[in-house]
Amino acid sequence: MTSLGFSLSQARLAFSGQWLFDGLTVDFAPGSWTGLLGRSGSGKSSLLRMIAGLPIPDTHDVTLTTSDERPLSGRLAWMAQQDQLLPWRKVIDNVLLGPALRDRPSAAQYQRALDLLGDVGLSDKTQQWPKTLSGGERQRVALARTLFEDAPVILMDEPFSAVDAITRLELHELAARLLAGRTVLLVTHDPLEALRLSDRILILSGQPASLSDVDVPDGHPPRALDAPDVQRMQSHLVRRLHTPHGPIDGSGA
Amino acid sequence: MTSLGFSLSQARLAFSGQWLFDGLTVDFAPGSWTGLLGRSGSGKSSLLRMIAGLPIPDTHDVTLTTSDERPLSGRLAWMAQQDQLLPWRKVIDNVLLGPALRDRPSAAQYQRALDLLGDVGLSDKTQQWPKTLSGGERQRVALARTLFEDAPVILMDEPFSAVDAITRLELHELAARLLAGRTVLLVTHDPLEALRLSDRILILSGQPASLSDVDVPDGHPPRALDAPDVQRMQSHLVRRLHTPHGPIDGSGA
Amino acid sequence: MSMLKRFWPALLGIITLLGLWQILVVVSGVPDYILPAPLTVAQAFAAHQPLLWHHAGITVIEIVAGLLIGFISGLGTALALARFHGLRRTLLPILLISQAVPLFALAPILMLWLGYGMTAKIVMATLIIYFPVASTCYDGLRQTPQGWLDLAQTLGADRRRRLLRIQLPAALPALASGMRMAASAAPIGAVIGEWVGSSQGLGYLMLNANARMQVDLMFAALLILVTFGVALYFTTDALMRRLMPWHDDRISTR
Amino acid sequence: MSMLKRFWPALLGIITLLGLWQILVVVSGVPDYILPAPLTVAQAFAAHQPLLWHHAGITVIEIVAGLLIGFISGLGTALALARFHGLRRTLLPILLISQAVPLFALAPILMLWLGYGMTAKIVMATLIIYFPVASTCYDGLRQTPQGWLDLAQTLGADRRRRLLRIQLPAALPALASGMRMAASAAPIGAVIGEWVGSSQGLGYLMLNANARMQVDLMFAALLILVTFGVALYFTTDALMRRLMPWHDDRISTR
Amino acid sequence: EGDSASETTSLKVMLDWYTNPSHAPLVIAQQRGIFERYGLDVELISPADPSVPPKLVAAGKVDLALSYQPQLHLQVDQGLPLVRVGTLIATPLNVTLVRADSDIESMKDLAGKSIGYSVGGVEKVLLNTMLEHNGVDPASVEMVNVNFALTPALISGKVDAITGAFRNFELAQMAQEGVKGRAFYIEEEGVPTYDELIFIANRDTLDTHRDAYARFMAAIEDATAWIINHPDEGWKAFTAYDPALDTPVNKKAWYNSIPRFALRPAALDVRRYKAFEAFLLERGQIKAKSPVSRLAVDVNRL
Ligand SMILES: Nc1ncnc2c1ncn2[C@@H]1O[C@H](COP(=O)(O)OP(=O)(O)OP(=O)(O)O)[C@@H](O)[C@H]1O
Ligand SMILES: Nc1ncnc2c1ncn2[C@@H]1O[C@H](COP(=O)(O)OP(=O)(O)OP(=O)(O)O)[C@@H](O)[C@H]1O
Ligand SMILES: [Mg+2]
Ligand SMILES: [Mg+2]
Repeated sequence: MTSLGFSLSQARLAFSGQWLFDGLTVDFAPGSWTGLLGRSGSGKSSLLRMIAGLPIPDTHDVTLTTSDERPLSGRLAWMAQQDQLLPWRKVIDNVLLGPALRDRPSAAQYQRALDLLGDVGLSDKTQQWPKTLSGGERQRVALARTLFEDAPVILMDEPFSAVDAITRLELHELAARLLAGRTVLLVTHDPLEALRLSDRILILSGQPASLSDVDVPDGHPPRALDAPDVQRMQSHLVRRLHTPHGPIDGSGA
Repeated sequence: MTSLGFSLSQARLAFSGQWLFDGLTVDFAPGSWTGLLGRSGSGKSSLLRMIAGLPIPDTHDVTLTTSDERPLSGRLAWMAQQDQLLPWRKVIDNVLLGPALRDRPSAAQYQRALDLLGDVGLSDKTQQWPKTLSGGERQRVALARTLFEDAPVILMDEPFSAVDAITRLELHELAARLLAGRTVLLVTHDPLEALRLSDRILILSGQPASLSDVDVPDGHPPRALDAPDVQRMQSHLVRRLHTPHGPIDGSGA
Repeated sequence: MSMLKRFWPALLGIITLLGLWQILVVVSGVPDYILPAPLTVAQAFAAHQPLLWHHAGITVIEIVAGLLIGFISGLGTALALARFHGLRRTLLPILLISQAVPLFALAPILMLWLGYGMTAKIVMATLIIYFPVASTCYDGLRQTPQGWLDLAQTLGADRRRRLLRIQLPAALPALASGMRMAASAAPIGAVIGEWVGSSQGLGYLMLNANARMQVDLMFAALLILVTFGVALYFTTDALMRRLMPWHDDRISTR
Repeated sequence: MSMLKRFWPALLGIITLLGLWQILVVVSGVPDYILPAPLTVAQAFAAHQPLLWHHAGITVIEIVAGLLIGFISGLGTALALARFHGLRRTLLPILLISQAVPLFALAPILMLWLGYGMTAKIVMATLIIYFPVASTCYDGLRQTPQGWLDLAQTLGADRRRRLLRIQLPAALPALASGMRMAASAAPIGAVIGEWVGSSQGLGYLMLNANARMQVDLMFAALLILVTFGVALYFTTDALMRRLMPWHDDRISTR
Repeated sequence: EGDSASETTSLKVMLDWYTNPSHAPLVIAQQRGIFERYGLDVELISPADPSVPPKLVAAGKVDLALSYQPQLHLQVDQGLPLVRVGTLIATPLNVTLVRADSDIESMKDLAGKSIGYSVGGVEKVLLNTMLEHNGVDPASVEMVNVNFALTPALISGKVDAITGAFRNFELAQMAQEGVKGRAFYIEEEGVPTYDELIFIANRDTLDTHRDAYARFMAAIEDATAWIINHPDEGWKAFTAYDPALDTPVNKKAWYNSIPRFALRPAALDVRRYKAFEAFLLERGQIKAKSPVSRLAVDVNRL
């Protein structure tokens, strides 16, 4: 699969007359991982919805172009901030939802779903109902469902927020492995996570918000947590989150 | 208000015949903050439910005693892992849910709810419906509702997981200020958060799980993030999460 | 304006129906005394205006009263069932039985006890509405997400407040569904009441016109009745939406 | 055993009801020809066993057929309404109107087209069941949480699969509520059908007995009918629960 | 005569209401094979609503139906292609009933009372005529539609009188409940006499069926004669038709009905139809006069 890049231009969004952002323009390089940070309520989830082409109740507008000029729809996987598990499908069937909604899961797909559930540490829960899962387990099922899609563009909205630190590190590695070569946009509140996984880090901030770039450590993701680079840059990033408009690194895209 | 301590003994819980934990015994000192960590699915949320006296579908059993020997029920506030906002109540009315369910909110309570919403950074959203909030905003409303209760015992299940790093630090300080003197049990996946806020840190781990203590830094919470102690202990804590059963600090309570 | 908009699809449907009806009559050649053509009915309608409105007025009162009482008692029953558990075990089957009894069978008893005045008809309309409302409300009340019930418990809600402030609002969408349905059935209740014993109202008029083979007049009365039913449905719908400003049922999913 | 358990509360309710009924008759002194005492009815029941079972058999067939057809067509309509938006604007009001028309008025037309055999009665039972099912299912289908629809969209579901694999299962609790209610109304549909034109079935027997003032026999028939209604309710309930193993409606919230 | 018919003709005949002793000749003709003897294969059907049979005859769904003479005038006036081809009961059955223990000694005492009726279309006119005939202002009585529950409404005291009751049936029903009734006969109170139960057929297809209808009337005539000759045996045959008919009330009604059956079912009394039509026209119940030949025929006339 060749990588698929895409870019937004003139993205704007308002709720009840108030501009959340207006005129955002940004380019997502094929096969790159972008970490998106920003204060709670800054519009990260809404931006993901716009890219995914999902309905938004108020004024909004965006021009999306892809590197191969064909539409993005049908070629992206979206992992929402809420896990959105279907209560009437067992864990394995939630992972297989994509094929079930397009056609009918094949035996090979079933096996792949089982493998993915094993990867996220849920091989003993494949036949359970979602209501019997813990919060972190639900999130991992949703992650497995997203990974299953094997789409060239992946939008993930705080995909690791409900799991413990160790599991999180494991999932980072899993995601990095399985999504190598995909264009990934990752919303996260954890600066370390962003530094670990991203080729590029964007901060959404301001009123109306704009996007600004932050330095990332050298080397390829997933980076080791104890790399001195990562530690140093974390405090830098946290400072940037505090004072978003200071022209510390040059302005946004 | 004098602080209220409580202790669990012989807490046990099984789902479909498999013991999650069996014979947990632990003491929560009056006015202390306890951070509870553990792998996803280890039973942290279930333990909180048991303390709160909430229904659990399978075999479970616990003996709860309080420092004043009166029952705990009615004297605790519980913040669930999901925000549980009521869609038919505006933000402010969600915060006022407690008084509305017991009686009828007074003007003073209304003002206090407004103040709390201001404290969590939502003063401009008090009259919105929950469905118009972002994930982090919803969590902050749930937090404000819990803080509003002003209960002597507070159970919080990953209360800051959906907010950005900066907001999280602000909320830490807010919670530490408003909940001073309360007995707080805080489930978290963020080791730093636990180190920052806890008088005591417990790890729930093993099969069936037991609780073990971990060292906490000196000084009173909320501790500064860049205190050398905190940084050092973080890596120690993460290591402990990796190898839970090593007798690094002596065994659990 | 917005009223017009709201009722426009209904109007369209009605017009379609009238068209189909006219075509059916013309094509199938059903005789007038079985199924009169819409135009014939319209003529009868025009010719008998005062008579029709007189009887319609009476039926409207019965319907509206029956609807209100049915709503309130149905909702009350559902709340009582959800609140008191002992009650459920015995009251629910009684309720069920009351629903399974054809009203016609009870009509003579009702008439005997309540006389041939309006009361008996209001009771009939009430009975028709009562069960669907009670049943859907009760179903709705039972299905409150566990998390909200847990929350109510830790917040120290007593059962009554939990019911009224958590379970009831959570059940509103289900309740609205039941109410809408019941509203459109209310006219039938009143009409059955009138058939069984009455000398006024649209039901009586229909019965009488039918006996006299004035089928066009009967259908004119029927038309008014159906219009009530549909109007009640939409009115209830609008009211229930008002009650749930937070709720968007996706009338227009793509 | 578990059957016994399931039906025990219903039995208790029925026994209570019978007790109340007997007391009512004794205390109020209602004459036998209006409301016979349960014992009188039991005697009539015993005396007319073969007659009652003969007619009951016919009615059962009508009820079951009407129920199945009503369920299927109601569900089908709801799915069609949710699937095709143009349809909704016109079909919904037609549906509403069909609900608001008292079946009695249509009876001669139905009889003319379908004869006075079983078909006409099945159609009547179907019509009675059809609307509540269609209406509650449609309401349920409309209220799918937005998040799941979004998910379906990004996963590339076509409308048909989104409807069948997301909206339909999400609507099952609402649907179950409608089905339960409709099931208990089905016997009434069949009986109305029989009243309108038939020489067989419990409805015929009841009207006939009523016309001859054999009120005890009428109530014996009524008893069978009500038993059907209640049994159908619980059967439907059990079936719908089977369909939703993941769903716990909190029958026993504290 | 009929025995010689080599082919049998099928006839669908709809009663006016559930089978009851008023239908005795039909049931007996069926039970005793009299229809067969006349080369007829008759299917008897009961409706629950007396307004349905005329519609089905007019629509050609059934061949013959039982209806009432007053209704026939209204039906023809409304344009239904119906015509009377025979008479089952040749007098009115309609009576106004009060409780014998009430203070209503005559129709005059009905002023200010409530009167129950079952909607048939002409009750008000008939009652008003009777009241006016007795010098009572119709506006002073309250008329209450009690539909199917005439007797209960009267004996339970919900109404002071009922009208539109059948003299062969409701009196027996009252007696069954231990209440004696007092009847005021409609034809004695100013209403022109008429045939209560008549056979109606579709006028448009009458000619093709005339022969079958004539045989049908002959069979009814034979059955009627046999019932009059063998009332007790007749009762047995009647209850054998449907065991549910075997009730004390029906038995009384059976004997009450026997004197009411038309001895010459096919015979037509033109005067009765003219007179009753004139009465309805004068009372504003019909819009226009029709020639008697449009209302009723004698199927045996050449
Ligand atoms: N339907 C709506 N009506 C009004 N305001 C809305 C609506 N939906 C979202 N908003 C507002 O838009 C803002 C951005 O929401 P969004 O969910 O995109 O934030 P976010 O950056 O993802 O925040 P978080 O980190 O808390 O998830 C929020 O302030 C929210 O209140
Ligand atoms: N009703 C149930 N039936 C079966 N298993 C259950 C049920 N409820 C919870 N469990 C299991 O119990 C375990 C503990 O769940 P719990 O929610 O307490 O975990 P947790 O420690 O809070 O995890 P997380 O950090 O992911 O929220 C999980 O593995 C879960 O699958
Ligand atoms: Mg978000
Ligand atoms: Mg948890």
